[in-house]
Amino acid sequence: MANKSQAVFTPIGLNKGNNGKIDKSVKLPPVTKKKHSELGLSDQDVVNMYQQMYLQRRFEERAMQMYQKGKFGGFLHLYIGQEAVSTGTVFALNDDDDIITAYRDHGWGLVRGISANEGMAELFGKATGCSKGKGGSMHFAKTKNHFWGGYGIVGGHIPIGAGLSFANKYQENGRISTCFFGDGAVDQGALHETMNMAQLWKLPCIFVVENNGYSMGTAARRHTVGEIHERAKGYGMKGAMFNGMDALTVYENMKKIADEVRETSEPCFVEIRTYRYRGHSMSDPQQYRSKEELLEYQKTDPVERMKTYLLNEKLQTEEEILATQEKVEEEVMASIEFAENSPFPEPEALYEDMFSGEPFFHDDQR
Amino acid sequence: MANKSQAVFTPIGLNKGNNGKIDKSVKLPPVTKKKHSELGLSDQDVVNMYQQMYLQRRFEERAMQMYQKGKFGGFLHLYIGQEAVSTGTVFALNDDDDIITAYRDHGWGLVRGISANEGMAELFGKATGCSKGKGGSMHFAKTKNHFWGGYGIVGGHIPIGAGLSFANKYQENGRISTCFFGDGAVDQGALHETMNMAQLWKLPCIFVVENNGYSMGTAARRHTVGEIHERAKGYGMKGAMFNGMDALTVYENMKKIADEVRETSEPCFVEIRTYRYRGHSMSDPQQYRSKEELLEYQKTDPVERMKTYLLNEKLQTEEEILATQEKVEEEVMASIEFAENSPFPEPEALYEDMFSGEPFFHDDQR
Amino acid sequence: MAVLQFREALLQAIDEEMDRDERVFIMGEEVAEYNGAYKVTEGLLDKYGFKRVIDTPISELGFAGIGVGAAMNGLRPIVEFMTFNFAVLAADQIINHATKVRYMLGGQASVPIVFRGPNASAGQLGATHSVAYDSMYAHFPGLSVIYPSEPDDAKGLLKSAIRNDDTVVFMESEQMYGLKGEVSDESDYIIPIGKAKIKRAGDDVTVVASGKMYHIAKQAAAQLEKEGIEVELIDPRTIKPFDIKTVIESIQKTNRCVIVDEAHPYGGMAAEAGFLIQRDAFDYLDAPVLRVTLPDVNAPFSKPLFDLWLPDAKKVVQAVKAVMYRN
Amino acid sequence: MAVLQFREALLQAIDEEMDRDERVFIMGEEVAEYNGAYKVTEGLLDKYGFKRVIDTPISELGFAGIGVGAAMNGLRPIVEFMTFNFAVLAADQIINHATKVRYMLGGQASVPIVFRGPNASAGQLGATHSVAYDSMYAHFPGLSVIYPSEPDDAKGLLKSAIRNDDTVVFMESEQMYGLKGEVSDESDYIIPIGKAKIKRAGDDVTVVASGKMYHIAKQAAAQLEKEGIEVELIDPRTIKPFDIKTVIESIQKTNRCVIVDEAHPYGGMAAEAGFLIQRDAFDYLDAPVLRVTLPDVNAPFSKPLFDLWLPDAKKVVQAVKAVMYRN
Ligand SMILES: Cc1ncc(C[n+]2csc(CCOP(=O)(O)OP(=O)(O)O)c2C)c(N)n1
Ligand SMILES: Cc1ncc(C[n+]2csc(CCOP(=O)(O)OP(=O)(O)O)c2C)c(N)n1
Ligand SMILES: [Mg+2]
Ligand SMILES: [Mg+2]
Repeated sequence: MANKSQAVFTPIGLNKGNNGKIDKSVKLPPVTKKKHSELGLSDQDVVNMYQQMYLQRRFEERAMQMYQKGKFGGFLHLYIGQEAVSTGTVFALNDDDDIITAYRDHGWGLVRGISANEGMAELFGKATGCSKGKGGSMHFAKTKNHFWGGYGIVGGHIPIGAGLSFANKYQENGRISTCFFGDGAVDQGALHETMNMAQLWKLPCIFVVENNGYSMGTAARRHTVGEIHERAKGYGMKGAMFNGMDALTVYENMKKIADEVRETSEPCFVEIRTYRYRGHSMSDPQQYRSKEELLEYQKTDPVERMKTYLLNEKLQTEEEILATQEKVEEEVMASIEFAENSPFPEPEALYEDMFSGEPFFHDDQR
Repeated sequence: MANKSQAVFTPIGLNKGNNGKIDKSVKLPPVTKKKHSELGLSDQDVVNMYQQMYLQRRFEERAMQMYQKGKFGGFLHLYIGQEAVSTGTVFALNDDDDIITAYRDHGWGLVRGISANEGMAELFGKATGCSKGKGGSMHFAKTKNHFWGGYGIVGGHIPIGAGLSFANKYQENGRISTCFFGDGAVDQGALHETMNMAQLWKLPCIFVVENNGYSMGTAARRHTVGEIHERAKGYGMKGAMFNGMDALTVYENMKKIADEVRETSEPCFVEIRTYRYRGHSMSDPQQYRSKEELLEYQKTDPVERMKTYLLNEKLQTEEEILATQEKVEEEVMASIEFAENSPFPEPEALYEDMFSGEPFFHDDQR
Repeated sequence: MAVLQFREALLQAIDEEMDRDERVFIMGEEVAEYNGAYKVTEGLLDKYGFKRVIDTPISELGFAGIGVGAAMNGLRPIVEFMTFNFAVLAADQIINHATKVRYMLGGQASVPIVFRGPNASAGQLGATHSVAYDSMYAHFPGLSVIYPSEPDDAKGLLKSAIRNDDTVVFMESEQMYGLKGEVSDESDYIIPIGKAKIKRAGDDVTVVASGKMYHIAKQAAAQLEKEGIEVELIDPRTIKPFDIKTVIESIQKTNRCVIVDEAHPYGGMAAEAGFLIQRDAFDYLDAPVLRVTLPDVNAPFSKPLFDLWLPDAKKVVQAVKAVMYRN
Repeated sequence: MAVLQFREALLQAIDEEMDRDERVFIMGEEVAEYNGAYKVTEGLLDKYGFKRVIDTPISELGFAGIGVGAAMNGLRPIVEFMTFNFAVLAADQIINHATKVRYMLGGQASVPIVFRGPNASAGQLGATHSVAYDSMYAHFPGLSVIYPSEPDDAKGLLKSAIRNDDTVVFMESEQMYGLKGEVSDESDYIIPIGKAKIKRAGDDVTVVASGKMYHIAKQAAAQLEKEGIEVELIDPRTIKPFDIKTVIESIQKTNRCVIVDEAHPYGGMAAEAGFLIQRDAFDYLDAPVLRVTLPDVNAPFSKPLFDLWLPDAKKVVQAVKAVMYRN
């Protein structure tokens, strides 16, 4: 370290300052003690939740392999470790409530009805992909299921999420909208502007920070001050913070919040604490965190936890779970085949989907 | 009112909703009970403060007349009613502490050493103006006195203010910087981004909202949620709120805050409650507030209050005050003459002051 | 034909479209209770109420984005910026979202939104309030950019813009809001986007000018007429799509062209149109295409400097004479 | 001459200037502890410490503005954007502040700041991560815009940019960071801003291309050589100030010109250069100036569509043949 440096601006991170101590980037609050039945979930619901989470996990693990084999390019941001958030939320919402998220979007897409086929084909850039191969990993979407997609500009979709909910209120359709983004996005001015308007205009919107401890290589405490959920206070907005490594906890809280938002047409700001197991994207050497830290959080793995729950509560036997897993595995493997065998978009597709009305291309040289 | 409208977004304002009740747009907290001597101000200081405030007042009243006579064009935003804020602050700061503000900047310029001549000439667009006639009303500046100017993009100078203080910390020069903006600017994303970084990086900066009740025609409660000073909480930033219609109160508070910021190199977020007596700019019909409301606040006029204080404390006699007033009046009248008689910039000036280094103009057709 | 102010023509367009379609609403700073910073929205609050006429905080990025989301979810927002100089703060929503969402999602969403407000300079407002942004937005795929010069165009094109199923940037001029002109009485008056209009026929030189510059060019044409030079004056009306066909047809007759553009020179509409003309009408040109633009310098406050900065009829006259090799 | 990667050349430039001048510091997302998202700032934190190498939150508008304020108050910031696609959020600070403050204040402040980072596309990153912004910034007065193509240019020009007393936008390419090239060993190697470089001499056609497109044009020139066509290849290196003089001198020899531009067509560098050429070298042109640009459509993700979207050597070859009236 240079001794020229007296003043320090950004807080110092693990590598440079901590003498190897484990610096847990997110503190996980306790999970719910309630059983699924107390939460109003049927046995089958829980089985489905597990299947959904397992699908998200395996889909991404396989996607990673395909990426490493060079099957497709671009960025690949994996949601692995965060599946309880998407799953608990989608089970808590009505099917026509709106969801919008950032680029770490595969889990969200799958649980909101993008098939493994459509998802894998999108990654491969095929015409059969959910976004016709135009969007790739960062832009999964299925708008007819009210999943408005993933977005690549950090924070850019926050006002859009509020806009979805503006339209819901305007149309008095009883739907609420939910907008998910990372801890890194909290620092964008768009959040502040949107929070103020959402509260002032009473928009039925839930803003959710998936605090997974890091914005790329920067630990949350190094990029944003204080406790994230406390930002709500400055706006007199309702807020909450809970554990995102347990789907039942997410379900319980999101259900309560969604009911309240729907009832009052007032927004809520939520911090869900979770953890990203993989690097930010595929090119991340991950030197900003210790192996020990990663291992700590892997002990709380949301997919494993759900499996244990199924067993403990005797909702399924080992064999039944294995059967689910095999089914999912086949679905994912089939999706790879589907993606491989699907056609790329035709050259004309380059000019399609730009306009809803009459298309125009300046100085069109085709 | 259309009965088509069920959902309401923005809260309803005076005109449409209040049945003529006086809706005070800012609640003024009590002023300090301390005498100037207890605050460490000499008798002469207070006399000077009065003179400064009176100068700001008369300068702008005359400027308004000149504008109405068509002596100059552009926007003219008057600071009338808010003079205690600039004056109390400048007396509380060191002379080399940095100040930056928005377009409502005449008062700030005058109290930081722009002469009435330089100020009036700037309004007239003359080469002898403080900004050589390039900036006009919105861009008074005197950087050698550490007054970095007025800025016309609402919120745009907030990160710049933090940047001034970044440089002060970097250069370890013991200076702090202060950044003033309106209640309307509070809603800009730039504020949020800057607050977070200022707190995270411990920048010696005071962010001050001059809450004068209105952002153009929109009462504060109609454009921003909650109590403005409470925004600090979300960032764990120190905050304060006080009465800005009394220069001694401003002095007392700003002095304490400046000392602390200098000492700790930590930022502070301050709401100073004040009131704008005139329209937003010269073209404002002011239908968004009642005459009664305006009258209420005029009872707390900061210039009058200071005069009363001088008399009550027997710091000056009526005659002495009259002499000050006459002196100021002469100064202002002389500035009009100075501005009238000053030359406009030469045509070459159009291309000057764009570059500090070597100038270049694309496709220069001169 | 009724004679209306520019602002009245805009107001009629908005009013008619709001009346026609419940999904249309307007939001922006001071549009509701204040009746519009420049009175374009006067009376709309009284007529349509608080649900459809919405005052926003000074949060350009945020409310532009709320507009985009609302458009995606079934509404047809008109978002007013107090000027496009402030819309720079919302550029991410216009450039990175409004015009890209549909494509990225493979056509699964539409963004039928109009961003409108005054563009360019309006007298001595200084460097941060005077830039013409029409050319900048025209650079980006998917955006229609409209900058009309007369009340009739303004009405017909704004109605088209509001009905358009994609993102439109509609630019006005503070200084032209009071301008009067005849406006069609047609009950549902629509001008299609992307059609230039020949506003003065002439054989000698084609002059292209939109928005505020149209009026400068018109003055120049009147002066030139006295000297026996007949200008064919084309108002493109929409900066994008740009009706190059009409311009080139005119040049095939005149063989000469001057473009007047309120933007700074580098990469403005004049550069683009000029490029296309030299490429597509090379053999028809008897002289190079010339342009009259702002200089590559910020807007000054001081009156004489400002007057020097803004293109005027004199410069247009000079350019026209230059392409005619006359002095 | 040492052979360096593009990123190493940039790093050397930053390192040398930080070493030379205590006022120079660098900030941006992931520039410090992560050693740079694309490793341009590798090792700088270890060498210069936390005061001068600063990780920022994802607050482009905010940290760009802090940079502007710091520059006004005596420092010389280098502000890194992870890409210029994200800098759209900071456009207000670049366009409305960095380049206007000095003028509005009548020369009372300077803003010696460098905004740098990757520009344009970098493979299949989709619509929001692929736009070339050099032309857009060149539109605004006061900004130098640099987009070099080779490590040597990058080093010499970045050092110039850091020493420049005004605002400079310095653009790189993610896809070129690994590109190797010879870099001058001169101890304090400076290339003046605003000078084009003739990188290949030829008599038949002048081709202008900068940044990533330079390499496409170079491939095309090699192919054309085989067919007996000698291209004079000019790399403007700085998009603004644009060295039109060098280009026109070349055209006076070749009488033909093709411009390759990574921007969308409307109002890009190609439009501007083409406009100037037809105006100032009208009598030398034996054919219209042609351009090869992106189409006016967003960047698609899918590989074959993306490859179709990005200009390639084939298109340049076609354009060159077209201006030679060959098929
Ligand atoms: C405006 C903008 N700035 C920077 C980036 C580059 N970038 C992409 S993701 C990312 C980190 C975001 O972290 P976080 O919000 O915590 O989400 P996570 O990746 O943890 O899900 C950065 C810096 C971007 N895409 N957009
Ligand atoms: C980014 C931006 N948006 C809008 C405007 C137009 N505008 C100028 S001042 C103003 C109101 C600001 O009010 P406030 O911040 O409370 O300051 P005050 O006028 O009360 O001093 C508005 C909307 C602007 N100049 N900049
Ligand atoms: Mg994160
Ligand atoms: Mg105010």
